[in-house]
Amino acid sequence: MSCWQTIQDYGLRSLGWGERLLPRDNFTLCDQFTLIGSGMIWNVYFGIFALVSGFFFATLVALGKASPNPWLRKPSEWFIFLFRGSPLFIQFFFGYFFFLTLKSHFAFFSPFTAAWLGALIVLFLNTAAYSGEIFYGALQSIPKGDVEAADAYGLSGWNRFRRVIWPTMLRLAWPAYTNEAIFLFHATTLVFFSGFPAWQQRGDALYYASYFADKTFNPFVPYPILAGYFILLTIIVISVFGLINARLNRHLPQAAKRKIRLRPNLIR
Amino acid sequence: MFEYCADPSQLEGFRWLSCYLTTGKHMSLYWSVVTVLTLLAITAPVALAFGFAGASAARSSFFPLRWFGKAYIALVRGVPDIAFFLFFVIALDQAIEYLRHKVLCPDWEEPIRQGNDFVVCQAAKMPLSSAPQWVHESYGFGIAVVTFAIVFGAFAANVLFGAMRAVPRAQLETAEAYGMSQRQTFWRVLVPQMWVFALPGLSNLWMVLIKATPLLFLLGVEDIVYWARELGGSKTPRFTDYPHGDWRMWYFLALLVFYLLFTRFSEVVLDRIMARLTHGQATTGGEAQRKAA
Amino acid sequence: MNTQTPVIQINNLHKAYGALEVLKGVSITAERGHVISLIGSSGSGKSTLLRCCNLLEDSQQGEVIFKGEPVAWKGTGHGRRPADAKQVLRIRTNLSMVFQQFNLWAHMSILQNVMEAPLTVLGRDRAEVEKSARAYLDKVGIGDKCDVYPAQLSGGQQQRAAIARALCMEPEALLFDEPTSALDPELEQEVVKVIKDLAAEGRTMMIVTHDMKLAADVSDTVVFLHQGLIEEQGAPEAVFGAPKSERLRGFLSATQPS
Amino acid sequence: MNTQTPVIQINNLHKAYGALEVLKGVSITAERGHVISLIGSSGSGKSTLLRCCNLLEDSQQGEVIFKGEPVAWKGTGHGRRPADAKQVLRIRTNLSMVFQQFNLWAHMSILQNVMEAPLTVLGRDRAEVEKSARAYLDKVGIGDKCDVYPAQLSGGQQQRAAIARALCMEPEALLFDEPTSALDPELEQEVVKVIKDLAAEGRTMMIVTHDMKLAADVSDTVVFLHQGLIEEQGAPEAVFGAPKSERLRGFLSATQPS
Amino acid sequence: EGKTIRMGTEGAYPPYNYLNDDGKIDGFEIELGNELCKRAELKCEWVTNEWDSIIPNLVSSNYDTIMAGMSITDERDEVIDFTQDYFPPTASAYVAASEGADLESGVVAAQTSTIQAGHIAASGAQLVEFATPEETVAAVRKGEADAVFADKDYLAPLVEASGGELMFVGPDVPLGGGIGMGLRESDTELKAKFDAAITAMKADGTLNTMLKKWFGEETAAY
Ligand SMILES: Nc1ncnc2c1ncn2[C@@H]1O[C@H](COP(=O)(O)OP(=O)(O)OP(=O)(O)O)[C@@H](O)[C@H]1O
Ligand SMILES: Nc1ncnc2c1ncn2[C@@H]1O[C@H](COP(=O)(O)OP(=O)(O)OP(=O)(O)O)[C@@H](O)[C@H]1O
Ligand SMILES: [Mg+2]
Ligand SMILES: [Mg+2]
Repeated sequence: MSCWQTIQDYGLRSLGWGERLLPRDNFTLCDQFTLIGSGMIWNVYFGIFALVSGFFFATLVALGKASPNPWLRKPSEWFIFLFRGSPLFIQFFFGYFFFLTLKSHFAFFSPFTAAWLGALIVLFLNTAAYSGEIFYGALQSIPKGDVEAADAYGLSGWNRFRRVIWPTMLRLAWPAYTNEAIFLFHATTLVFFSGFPAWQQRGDALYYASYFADKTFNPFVPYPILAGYFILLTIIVISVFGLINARLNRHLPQAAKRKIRLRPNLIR
Repeated sequence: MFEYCADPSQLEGFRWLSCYLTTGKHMSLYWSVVTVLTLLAITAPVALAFGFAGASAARSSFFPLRWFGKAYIALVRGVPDIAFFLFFVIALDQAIEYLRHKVLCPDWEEPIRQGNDFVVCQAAKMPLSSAPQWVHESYGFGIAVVTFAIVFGAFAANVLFGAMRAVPRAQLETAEAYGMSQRQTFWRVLVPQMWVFALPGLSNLWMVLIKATPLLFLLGVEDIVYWARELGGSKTPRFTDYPHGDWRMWYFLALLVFYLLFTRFSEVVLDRIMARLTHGQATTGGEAQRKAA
Repeated sequence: MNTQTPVIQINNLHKAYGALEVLKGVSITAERGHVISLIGSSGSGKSTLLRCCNLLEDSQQGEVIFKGEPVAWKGTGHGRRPADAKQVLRIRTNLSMVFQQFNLWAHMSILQNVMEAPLTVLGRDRAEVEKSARAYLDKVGIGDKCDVYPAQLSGGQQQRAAIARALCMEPEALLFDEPTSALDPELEQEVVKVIKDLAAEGRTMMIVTHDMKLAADVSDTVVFLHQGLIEEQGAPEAVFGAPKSERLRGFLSATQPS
Repeated sequence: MNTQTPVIQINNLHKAYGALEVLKGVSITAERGHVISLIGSSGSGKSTLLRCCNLLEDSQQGEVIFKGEPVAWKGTGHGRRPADAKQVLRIRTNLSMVFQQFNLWAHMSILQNVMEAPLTVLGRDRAEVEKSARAYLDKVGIGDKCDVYPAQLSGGQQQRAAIARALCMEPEALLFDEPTSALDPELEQEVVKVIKDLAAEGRTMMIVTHDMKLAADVSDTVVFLHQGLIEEQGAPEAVFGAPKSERLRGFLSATQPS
Repeated sequence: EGKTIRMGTEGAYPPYNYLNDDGKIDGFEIELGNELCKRAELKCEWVTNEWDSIIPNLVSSNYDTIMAGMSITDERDEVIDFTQDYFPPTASAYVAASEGADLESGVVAAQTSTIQAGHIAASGAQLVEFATPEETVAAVRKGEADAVFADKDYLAPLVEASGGELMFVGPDVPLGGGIGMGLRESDTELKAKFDAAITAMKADGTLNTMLKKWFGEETAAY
């Protein structure tokens, strides 16, 4: 069977398209690359959606935590504390359990026990809490002159936030936030590893990698392939974040900027 | 544990619970808490040191060193910790034994790789197979520390690298203008000022590190989650004196409480450090501190 | 508005940083269209006074009255804060400040810095604001630096950008904290002209300065602050010509050509 | 040292930020114990020139010679950098700078700021350094602010701390970038006195200033910088008394009392 | 020769191997393994290792044998060696919460990447995989799955203890060969020793006694 054929058969296997049965013997490198790659679709899906939705929620939570109003502050603090304070797999466990219970009472919640929605929600809350704390930390290190000038010019509420605080906050938070984004993508491997059930062998990259490791008893092929895919994904994440970072820092003096450009993006 | 525990099936309520919670297996659970805390206590400084070295290397003006630092940060950060743990530990272990083999058994004829097998001479085994169990466990623990430190060191390096860049140019420039050497500027101005920018990122990393301890069992260290899962699973009367249904829920709740308490404790400590660092600084945080005072 | 009502009025203001008492009961009245200069030695509390005026600092005692409307407070002593956020906003919108350290927003270009507040706070039309922003930047002589970031400007250019930013708000009153400290004498003359124009338009100004010539040139009233108290105030001719207090005489003697 | 060798000598220096040419061939010579004032309008490149002097900025062309020892370069044009890091260090150790924006180290108390360089760069004895640091802080009048952080100081106090920091290095030459911009006239007189004392001790100084009186008071040579070129230089009496260039006359006219 | 044989096991698969109340490793294979070592005159020591990496750790010599309820399959035999089986070929079985469970096209739970999971994937039923066997049974209890498909010996005590809530449905399915002890392919000497010991235990009936003790009277024997 040619590799192209394998790709056609298994390229979208993680979504349920293509061959119904996974390869069972004579595993080729092509099999492994294709299936693990197919599993990456789920990692990317979970990562992107949780990241984007989590970003907005994190901003709200960070503002809540920085707010002098206890009605906003307390819930935000507790939210961050709860989700930052517990391991993700416990969150998956309770999340799954919670959705299962809901489902037995309201039919509306049926999709929530499936990974695509249930795990996404857990990941969303998790990343919102972590990013929220990062943003909160950044809020605390904004140069006071910037905020003062905004105050003095009567910038208030939304405008003060959007025009002065937010950009500076993002700029300061960005390196840590990049880390968080990477962690999030890595955390998506936990979804099927210890959390939500995989239906009809539709799993993520780690699911297929461990499938192969289990079948070939050789961890040195599938896991490095998985690692390779993730390094690729991480490099993409880092470069996208790096572009944003460059934009956030575009006001830095020319000299510093030139130095930044000499550094390949992947290290940020 | 207690004398009345001889026949648990006759016990009820508190007495039953007191016997149940003091079985040898539960003792292992409690012991694993110590293991996990020890691991964290050792890993954190080691990872920070790795991070510091990585960040400094990535800033170095010496090309190969810079390249190495950047490759370390980029590659290790790219791999999910689970995937890393699933193959790296075995690889690391084999690498160590391979080196020892080369040194200790120079006149060994048989190949090291025999088909699928990786076989080194007895003297090169790490630890020796005749070593007592605790040596094996400590070795496993040590490997776990190193692996964790390598992984989290890469993230720490990234945070520190970013923090070093966040220090305003003018501050470094001034140091240079006063004739401080690169080295002095680095240690006297850059590093002290960097912490305030690095701390939020490092705190976050610490939180992630705490939450990564459940992966320890992948490294052969039996951690709290391993025991909670083991103890919480339903038990039939055939294999235990304390049969029960699926109690994972309760064990996980206990874990949750443990992690939350530990997090809270960490936060208090980190907040203190942060408060000290922001004291008197021209930032929102410093300003809030002043106004609150 | 009743022209008789002072635009800014400060009564018996007390302000301390922790244990350090900086203002110990200061009262100042600024009528519409008047220019008040604050002079005094370094560390005497001039910047602090300006910052209290637009409520960037909380004060512990005393009144701040803007156009007849006293600031409402809640709490007392070190816990005293403005009670009504809306009121604070309203006051600040009518009161622009040029900071001693300029405080330009580092992440915005100069033009954006100037346009920001008129656009977002006053909600003025973008095209119109841009036109007037460019005009003000031209007026202070940095029209060619519209698109660079603050970090790429020289000290004096930054200061002028900060002035343009304040002017572009076209506020009722302006607070200048050493607006010419980084400017050469030529530009200083420009600023003097601008201030006089503004006063003629009926805008009220409070100016902190170390430059006695500037104070003499532009002000209706000169206030000499010493150790947190007003040591002397009056028309510039009186204050500079015939200083009554010993301390002020000492202070001024330094300005005579040696 | 041969007293005839100038301490700082700059030959035909060219410096551009990207496409913006800031210095277009500037030559200055500062003899030992001499005070040179740089005047010129805002943005004319004065700060840049000072920064080139102690090699904080790379220049594209021309020589910087410190005590007869020319800076060694590698590369050309925009790629030109000092070749010898040791040499750069040696020069900077003998050359202290007061920045226009003060640039106090934010994480250190004032006393630490002042003691830092003598301790780490010169490796002097801690007790002795502390004594002289306190003395310098007293001299500039902020001896009571030893233990606070820069952010808690007024503008003028920060500037004085920056001056104390430069003095405590007891360097051969000093570069002052508008050292009195945030100071009141009294303190300015203090600074004038300090500068004169330093010159009497044989220290060389380059001072950027907008204050013509300061320039006239302290300098041996006044240099008028205009659009990246030296338009005129000479003794203060000559430059201020009988300016030759049209441009300088215009510039100076602004300083006459109106 | 003074060498300690390190015996790898999982410790989470009663009655083959599990941790008893004292937290010590216990079970059929432990008792058997200790007996075998005695007969082969070897010094043995037990090591627990999680299932996923149990074979890779064997081949990289972190322990010397595997006794972890591991069925002898062709795939495994390619990578490691097995002794003769010490447990006859096992059956897998379905357990459901009601008699009428649909095993052909319904939802069947199995543990991730086990032979049972492979079997269901190939059948027409909808496979749903959980990370631990615990969860597969829980899924049936919660109604997430119609049935669970697993090793019969694992399920039997659970069915017994459930008080009628769970029941075996459908026919048993023979999967895999018997269970044997895994060894490195290069370790032929050790393999011979254990093989001999197993043969001896089979011959004198001690193995059968042990099987009956752990798996009940009606279990298959030699
Ligand atoms: N980092 C930079 N990037 C680009 N342009 C710069 C940078 N720094 C300064 N410039 C430009 O170089 C010119 C000279 O600046 P410089 O700071 O030397 O002026 P200056 O003579 O000190 O003025 P001032 O009296 O206002 O401080 C200015 O036009 C300024 O905009
Ligand atoms: N954030 C702060 N915390 C503590 N003390 C402060 C703070 N800001 C200012 N001070 C102190 O308050 C006093 C008055 O400061 P202020 O800035 O009002 O002085 P100023 O009159 O503007 O002086 P200058 O002319 O030097 O700018 C000074 O002694 C200063 O040290
Ligand atoms: Mg001030
Ligand atoms: Mg300048």
